[in-house]
Amino acid sequence: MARCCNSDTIQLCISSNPKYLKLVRSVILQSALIVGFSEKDSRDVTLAVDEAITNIIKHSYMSSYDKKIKINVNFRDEYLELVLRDYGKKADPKTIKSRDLKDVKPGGLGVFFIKKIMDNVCYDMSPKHGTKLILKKYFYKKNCMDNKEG
Amino acid sequence: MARCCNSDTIQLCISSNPKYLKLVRSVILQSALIVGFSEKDSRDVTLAVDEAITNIIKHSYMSSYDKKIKINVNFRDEYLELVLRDYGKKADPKTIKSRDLKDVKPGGLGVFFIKKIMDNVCYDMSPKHGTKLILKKYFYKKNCMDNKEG
Amino acid sequence: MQLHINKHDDIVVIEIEGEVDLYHSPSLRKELASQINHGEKKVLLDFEKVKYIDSSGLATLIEGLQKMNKSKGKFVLCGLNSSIYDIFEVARLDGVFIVKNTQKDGLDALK
Amino acid sequence: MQLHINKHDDIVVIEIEGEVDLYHSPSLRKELASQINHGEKKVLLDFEKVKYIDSSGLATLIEGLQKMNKSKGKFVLCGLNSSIYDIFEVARLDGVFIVKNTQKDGLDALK
Ligand SMILES: Nc1ncnc2c1ncn2[C@@H]1O[C@H](COP(=O)(O)OP(=O)(O)O)[C@@H](O)[C@H]1O
Ligand SMILES: Nc1ncnc2c1ncn2[C@@H]1O[C@H](COP(=O)(O)OP(=O)(O)O)[C@@H](O)[C@H]1O
Repeated sequence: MARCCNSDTIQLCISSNPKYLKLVRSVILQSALIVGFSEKDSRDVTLAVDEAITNIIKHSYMSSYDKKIKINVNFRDEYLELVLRDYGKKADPKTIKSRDLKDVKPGGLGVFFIKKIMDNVCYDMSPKHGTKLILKKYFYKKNCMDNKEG
Repeated sequence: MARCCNSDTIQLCISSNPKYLKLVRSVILQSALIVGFSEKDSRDVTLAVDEAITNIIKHSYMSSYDKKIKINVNFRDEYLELVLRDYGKKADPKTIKSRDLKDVKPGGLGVFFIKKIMDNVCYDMSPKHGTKLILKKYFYKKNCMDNKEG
Repeated sequence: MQLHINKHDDIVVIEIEGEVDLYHSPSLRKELASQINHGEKKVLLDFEKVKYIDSSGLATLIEGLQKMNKSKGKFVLCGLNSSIYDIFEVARLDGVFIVKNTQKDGLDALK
Repeated sequence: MQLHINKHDDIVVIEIEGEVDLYHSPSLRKELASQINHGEKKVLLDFEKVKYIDSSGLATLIEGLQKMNKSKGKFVLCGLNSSIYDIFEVARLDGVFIVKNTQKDGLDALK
């Protein structure tokens, strides 16, 4: 993988309107490609972020479309880090989980994709308002998936 | 043109590295399409912003790649507004002009494209540090091009 | 996302074009519900021109399938490109839906 | 951006793929300079797979053309799609370069 950059950051700030999802996806796809992920991995990371933003819109902001979402793309030496910040309702961490895949029903796949795709998923509830979701994907898989959560 | 949104803003912050140009272009293209510009107009606006960022990198930051560029995309009722903020060397406004098209030579076309494409181009030198470049493109052309500069 | 709807005898073919995400899935959901409520028993969804789908899109499809099963109809998908099919597979939905290669295969399966 | 370089007798064909902007034009500039310095007199630039060009790309081409003119060589472009051609036209460069439709037309013009 041809990586080209030192620690560097892109920031994107949007309102919680689903019409911006495509724009967010193109930023994330480009970022993943710039940093040297394959087309497939880049598409996967894009899906994970799309799912996370979708959840912020639906669950943190209960589908109100004029709230603020900040997205930081951090190019680190060993991984790509996406930090999604919202200022909405905090979730009970226990409720943030995917459904059993065998129990087919509409919904409940977003968290599944996020955890499946990303190497590290952390919902940081410590901010006074809202949540900071930190997603990491490593460039080279670690041997022992010691940083795999969920 | 199907416009869909009230006043709304997207913010993007990058470092002054040409490798991010493609990412910026995809944000601008999506924004112009979201707001209802045609494919052709959206491509044009994208070119104008690309040229403006290119100039910031080359002229304001003299090709150093780790400086900050802020891009605000403002969805207004009658126009799309792009505000590009840098913190580099201020230009003498008199030097910001395109070359005579008949005098063919490498360079000197960026400002030409920006002014050709956008309805309103304002280099605001009033900030203490750096420049604020404000670009506007109206959804419906005004009769008397009273807001056409340059 | 755009929906192009055609009828082949008693089969409703819905060609989806573009990206099926949280922004666009409501209009797909509405279309599916209206076809099923209208009494249609055979629906073919053609994914040939779908570039992207996320879990909102999948949820919409599962809802459509379950509605269709309730009304004893048949619901078939076709034309999924490999990256779209991947997503179905990862979510173990490849066995839940009837998935055919081409629109022709899809029509045959519904005849 | 990628450059694919082939030789057809004494004609160097450079197929450009991708986007020619400030990030990528330096490598095109380098390639053109090296071909011309190397003594090549006939260069065909194929734009078939170029999706985007900005003024840095145009500057690079003008530089190449002027270098080539100095060394009494010939510099031809081909395969520009309509949105790329638009940009040449707006900048009044359509008359400055020799522009052909297909690679074959370009080769013929250089023979
Ligand atoms: N950003 C969030 N804020 C609050 N709750 C969340 C958030 N993301 C996920 N959840 C919780 O996790 C559950 C599973 O999410 P998901 O797998 O995306 O399925 P769905 O959104 O379709 O219910 C949600 O139903 C919700 O309770
Ligand atoms: N952001 C900027 N800061 C300082 N000077 C600028 C800036 N943008 C343009 N200029 C001035 O305007 C001139 C014309 O710009 P342009 O048409 O883009 O051509 P080029 O960059 O190839 O010289 C530049 O040479 C420069 O002197």
